[in-house]
Amino acid sequence: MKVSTVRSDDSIPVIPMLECSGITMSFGGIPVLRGITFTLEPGTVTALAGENGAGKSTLMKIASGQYRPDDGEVRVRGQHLHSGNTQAAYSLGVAIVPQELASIPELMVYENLFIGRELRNNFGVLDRRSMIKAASGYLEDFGLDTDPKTRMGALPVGVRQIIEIIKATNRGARVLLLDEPTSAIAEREVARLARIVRSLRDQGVAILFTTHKMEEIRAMADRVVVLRDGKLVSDTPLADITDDGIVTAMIGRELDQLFPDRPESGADTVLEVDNVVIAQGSEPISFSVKRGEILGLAGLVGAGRTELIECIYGIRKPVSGTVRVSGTPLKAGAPLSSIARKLAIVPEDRKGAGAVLSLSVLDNATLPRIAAFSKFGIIQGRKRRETIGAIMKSMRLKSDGLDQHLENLSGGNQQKVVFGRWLTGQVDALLLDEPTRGVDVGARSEIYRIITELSSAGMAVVMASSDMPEILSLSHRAFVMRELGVVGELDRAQLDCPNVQDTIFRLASGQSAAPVKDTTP
Amino acid sequence: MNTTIEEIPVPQRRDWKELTGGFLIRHIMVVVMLLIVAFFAYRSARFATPDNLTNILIAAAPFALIALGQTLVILTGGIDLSVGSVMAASAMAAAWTAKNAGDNLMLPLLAAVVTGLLAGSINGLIVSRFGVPPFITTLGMLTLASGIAYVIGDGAPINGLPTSFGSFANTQILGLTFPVILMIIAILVLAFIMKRTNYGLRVYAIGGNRLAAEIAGVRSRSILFSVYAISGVLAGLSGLMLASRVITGAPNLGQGYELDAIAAVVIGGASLMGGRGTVWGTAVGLLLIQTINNGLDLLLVPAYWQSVIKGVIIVAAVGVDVWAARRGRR
Amino acid sequence: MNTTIEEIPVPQRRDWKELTGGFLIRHIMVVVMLLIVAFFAYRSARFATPDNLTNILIAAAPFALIALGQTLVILTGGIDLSVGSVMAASAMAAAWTAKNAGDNLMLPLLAAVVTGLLAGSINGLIVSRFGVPPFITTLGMLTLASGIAYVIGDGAPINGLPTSFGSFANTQILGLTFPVILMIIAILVLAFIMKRTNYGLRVYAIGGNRLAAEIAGVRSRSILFSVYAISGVLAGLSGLMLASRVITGAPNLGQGYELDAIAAVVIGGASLMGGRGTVWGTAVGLLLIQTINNGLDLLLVPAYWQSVIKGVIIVAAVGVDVWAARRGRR
Amino acid sequence: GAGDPSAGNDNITIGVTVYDMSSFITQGKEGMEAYAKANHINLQWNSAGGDVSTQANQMQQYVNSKVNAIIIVPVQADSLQPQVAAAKAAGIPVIDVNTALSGADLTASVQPDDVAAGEQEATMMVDKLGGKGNVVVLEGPLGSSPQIGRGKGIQNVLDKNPNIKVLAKDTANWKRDQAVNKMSNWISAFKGDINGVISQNDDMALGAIQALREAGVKGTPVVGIDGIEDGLKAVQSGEMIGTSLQHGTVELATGLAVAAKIARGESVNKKPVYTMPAITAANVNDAFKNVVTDKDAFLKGLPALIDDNLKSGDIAYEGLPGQKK
Ligand SMILES: Nc1ncnc2c1ncn2[C@@H]1O[C@H](COP(=O)(O)OP(=O)(O)OP(=O)(O)O)[C@@H](O)[C@H]1O
Ligand SMILES: Nc1ncnc2c1ncn2[C@@H]1O[C@H](COP(=O)(O)OP(=O)(O)OP(=O)(O)O)[C@@H](O)[C@H]1O
Ligand SMILES: [Mg+2]
Ligand SMILES: [Mg+2]
Repeated sequence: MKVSTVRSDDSIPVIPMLECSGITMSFGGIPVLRGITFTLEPGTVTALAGENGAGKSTLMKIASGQYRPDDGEVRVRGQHLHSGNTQAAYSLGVAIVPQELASIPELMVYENLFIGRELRNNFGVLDRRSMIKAASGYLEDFGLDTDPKTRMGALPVGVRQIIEIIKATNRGARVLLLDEPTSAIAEREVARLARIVRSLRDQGVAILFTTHKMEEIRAMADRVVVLRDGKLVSDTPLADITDDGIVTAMIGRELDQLFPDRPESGADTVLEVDNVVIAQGSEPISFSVKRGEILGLAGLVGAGRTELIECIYGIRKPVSGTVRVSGTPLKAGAPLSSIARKLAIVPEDRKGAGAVLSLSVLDNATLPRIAAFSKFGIIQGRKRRETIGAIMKSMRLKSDGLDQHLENLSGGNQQKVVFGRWLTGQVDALLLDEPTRGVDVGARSEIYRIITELSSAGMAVVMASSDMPEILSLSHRAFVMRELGVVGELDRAQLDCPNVQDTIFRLASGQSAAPVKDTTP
Repeated sequence: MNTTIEEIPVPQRRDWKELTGGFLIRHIMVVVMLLIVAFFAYRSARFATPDNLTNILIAAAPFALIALGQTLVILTGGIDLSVGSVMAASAMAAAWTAKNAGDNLMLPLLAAVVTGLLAGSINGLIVSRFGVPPFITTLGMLTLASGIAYVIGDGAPINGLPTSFGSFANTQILGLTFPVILMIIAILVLAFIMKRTNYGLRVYAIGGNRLAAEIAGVRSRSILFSVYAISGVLAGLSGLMLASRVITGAPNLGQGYELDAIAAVVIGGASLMGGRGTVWGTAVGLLLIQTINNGLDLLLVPAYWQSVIKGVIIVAAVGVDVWAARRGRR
Repeated sequence: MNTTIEEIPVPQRRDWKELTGGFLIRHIMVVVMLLIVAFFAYRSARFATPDNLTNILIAAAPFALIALGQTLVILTGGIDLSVGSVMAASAMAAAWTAKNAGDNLMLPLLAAVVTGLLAGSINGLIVSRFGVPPFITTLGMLTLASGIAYVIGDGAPINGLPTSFGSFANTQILGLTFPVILMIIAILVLAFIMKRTNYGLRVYAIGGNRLAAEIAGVRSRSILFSVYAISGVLAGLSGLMLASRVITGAPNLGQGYELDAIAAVVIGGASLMGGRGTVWGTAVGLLLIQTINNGLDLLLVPAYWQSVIKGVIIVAAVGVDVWAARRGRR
Repeated sequence: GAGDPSAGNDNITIGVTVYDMSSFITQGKEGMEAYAKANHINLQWNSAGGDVSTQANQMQQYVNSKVNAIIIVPVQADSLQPQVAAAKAAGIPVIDVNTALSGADLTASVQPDDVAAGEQEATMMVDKLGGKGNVVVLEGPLGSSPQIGRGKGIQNVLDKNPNIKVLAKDTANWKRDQAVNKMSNWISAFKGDINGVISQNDDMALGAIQALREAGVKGTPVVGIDGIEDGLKAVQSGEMIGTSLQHGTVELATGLAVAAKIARGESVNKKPVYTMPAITAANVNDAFKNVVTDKDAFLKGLPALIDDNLKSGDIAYEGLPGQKK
């Protein structure tokens, strides 16, 4: 183990970077963490695994001083962390990338990167030029050509997440907490993150990260800590545990199969996209999706998948073109009419566009089809409780009941609500944008099961995803997007090809017009 | 009811102490209110008499109407600073009509409601269509409506109104004056609407996250428009009640009421960011403020000391509420 | 207000024509301001005279100080409703001291600054430590400070001040009176601080996302505290200037100034959600308001018609700004 | 009027509700307290903070607590009819003081003659200008009863003097800081054309003086009304040509005296009028003594003065040169 910055002569034991002992925490009387004890040694990478709602984020918030635990103590490099004090944690060298991104939308990218440790010139005045220069360097290291003087809020979530990672990793932190750092970014960036994590580890930083993806745990961690229902159920070196072993520890049972079998797609066309031009100067897009068909959309960050989905649903007005559902054209910019045409959407930005966090599970789930639960504008309480209760149960929602506010739900469970609220009525075409972002394996297999069930019941699905296995395993057909246009189409046979990932990547990055058609086995 | 969902962590045994403590903490503002009532009752024999309680209700009524409208506006994440001036403009419009229409009572009523509706609709239109921030829109309306109030009276109050003009506010039904009854009805109706109807849910949704609500099919513009219109109409009625109670049309009537109305809503637990708050909370908030006003008057506390005390109580009450909310969360 | 569907950005290329149009559009408030100036200059020959411009500056000065403090507070996502009352309390404290301290000028100055600082610090403490919403905290302080102002004068204005008390506001330096100089210095210093120091950047950061700032090691509590304290001190100075100009201590001085100050900040392009706005914007906003006040007076528009016109102009100006911001974004 | 029939010097309770706290009211309160102490009166005091409906609440409270009489200094000239009726129904006399409560059926009224005061100040100005010149007029809050009364008085005089031209007229809400800005702007608008300033109160007059000083304009005559400390000083220094003394101490104490006598069933003039004495350089020093320097002594003699005045009929008498008993 590399412990470059800590004295490691034999007489003095290595001081752990972070020690959590007996951390107990409950919200409104309901325990979320029950006596968690573990330590992070310098120069190690630990994965924190667990189902949605297992308490991972809560634990990280405690370790970074955001929450005060009911019981237990956090020590950073041997020093007691005064809980409930983020500044104390920061000055002890703890940095965190929270799950709900902590970017400052009104500030520019470089200001975000340097906030709290601004560069100043000899007169104590901000040295913006140096900050911009340094920021460009950081961004380049990550392969981003974003101008550091862009307003943070104008960037897509994926880019923002990368910038958050850059921010946290460039502060000389000794303890780095990454709460689902990869939920919004694609594989290329994940690989870069892995590289950076390794180099920080080599400098003696202790890193704790959460993810719902087994490959990432394998790629980055030395050790894995598993939480289940607020208890620490496993703490082992990665080498001593198998993927299945981790999953079993997480969900307390064995997971049979992540991706269900794909049903056959039907014959009649449901959704037609006719010459839709997303923005001035971009290529028109046309395609149609049949009943029971799942169309995957792949691409790098900023390729325009989100825009396309928004144009179809009517959140965004395309420059030109029409969208038809079962032959009837949709009115652009009017989600209500899309809903009436039995269109449904699960947006990419859960917090910003998907959920109303201040409302309860019940209310969120009622919102899109409220008319179905009311008479003369008055909500029929019992009917709605029963319907939504059943749906949430089928989605295995983990909550304190239907009246719990969404903001108190773990991220993955929020996603289930945003998904499940459409199941209260018939849906002809379902638009999914990163449908399993932040969702644990157990729930993910649920969501996959629901997607395939719904499609086999005749629903057309368009699914944008940065999760390659998701695209490859679920779709009947996939498009690769780049610069707001479709640059390639892969049919099922091509998706089964062993080098398909490479093909998609090359299409998406515009490296070459690789011959797609002749890869048929 | 079938609310049980698999895997709900069964709440740990709660003992009685915790339960009652939890209840008190969750309704801390009611507790604060009761403490204040107890204090006044102890200090002044006059306080806890039926007459005086009626007084509190009568004083609360015009104020309640605007605080209720304000609640809806604040739930959408907006604010309506214009209510005080709209009261004045409506009162002047009603008074002008009463003066010129003689004993016909429908016309002044109509004049007040239409004035309020007009002002509210303009607010609503500007906020929902043109996206001007509510603070500025209604600050503009505050200035404008107050100007209009003077314009109606040509710079002066409208005097010499027929006594019949007093019947809006001074008619008694079942021992309660009409404004008090209107207040009770308004509270009940709005509480029902906000809790049990589509409309109510949509208002909360817009305030919580407008984009998400729109994507879920809420027509945010119409809803936004409507809350300002409702606030305007209620301000119109409130202005009429106030003017009728004292049978005069004063262009400076209701001045500064907006801040007290907003305070009532926030004391009642609403968030100025929108999405959070209840009609009942507002009712408690406004009774709290009116009780303090009344009690301090009864104790003959000089006006300026009243200000000092009121300022401290408002902050302290909300402070206690914030503290309780934090405690309650864990 | 939070995002709506219409505000979802559309990716687009920009050409040169758009860029120059973009400049005007980005500074639309300056354009509005110039149009208003042109209108008044056209209608009244007296408007564009040096004397009258000095008038505008003198009237703007006390108002500028509180609008500047308000800018900082609003940048953090807060609001300071108490500035008007704090002005009054500070003015009364200064007047009381001047009356009792004779010709010593340091003592009244100290009294005003300390009163402002105290009030601001209490606001800051309650907001930053106890997490009471700024609206309520400063509404409480509004009520309290206004009470205190009356308490100091025992319910009445303080008359009979020594003439020397007038020297704060009436001393001329380089042909400008002291408040005007103070205003210019305050604008320059604060613009520098907000743009060029890490304190400024951190104020923006807290307003943009407090949690994010805290995680990055920003001491959000101290900074929050400081903006209210600064706002308080500036209100104290402003109150002193106002009282000194007319050599009297009036407990209702500055009443309602808070709304005009907030309007100036918002007209200047700041968002009440925090994180967005500039000192220069505020300067433009307050000159806009003062120019309107002055111009309408010159045209002898009666006070109540002034209200009507001012209300419309404020909303229209911000409406144009919102429209320009939307256009500029796409 | 009705009242407690048990006459004599038994303790009685009188409820007072005033529109707001101002220097006038504060002065008046001292006078009332002095009179109350000398006459076994228990004073209950509330201020409405400028809000009619608060004043209605306070009226209601006094009725509920069955005081022996109610004195009201109204927020709004024509208002509170139902509340006065309620008091009457409960047998409680209501007396309006300082500002008129027209329209209501009152037991008694102690009012200043605002029209006469307006005429008085306008006459001072006309005389000073020799019947010819341009003036500006600073008014109180539009629609307040002093604003209406004084405005009417000013207008009466100006109507008779067609060579006096009103260049501008607007409200500065009784406030010095508003008046200074308004006046500055008027000076800008009319440059050297303003020959005189008629202000409906002293505070605004003092604001105007400041604006004139800032503009470097000298010798423009200014008149006011009220005789507050700074106003009297300005008369002493010649910055104001004159004012009219509305001595709160005297006026409000007289109101209390009338209320007490009615409550005790004694006979008293129920509509005495307070005619403000003109204050000019000639008598300003004496006025200054009563109002400021010798205030304590004046308060000591006040109860006797009030009772004397009520008998003689001139309730504004306080022994100034030019006043006759
Ligand atoms: N502020 C809060 N109030 C009440 N309950 C909360 C709050 N925050 C979290 N919880 C609850 O605590 C539990 C743990 O949440 P946490 O966010 O730590 O889960 P997680 O392991 O990070 O899940 P995910 O993988 O979905 O991010 C959840 O059941 C959640 O509902
Ligand atoms: N690095 C970047 N810097 C600046 N703007 C970017 C950057 N990357 C993307 N964008 C902008 O964001 C827009 C769309 O991003 P968006 O995230 O919606 O696309 P996407 O294909 O859905 O990608 P993903 O879903 O993987 O985030 C693009 O049109 C582009 O203008
Ligand atoms: Mg989490
Ligand atoms: Mg996307």
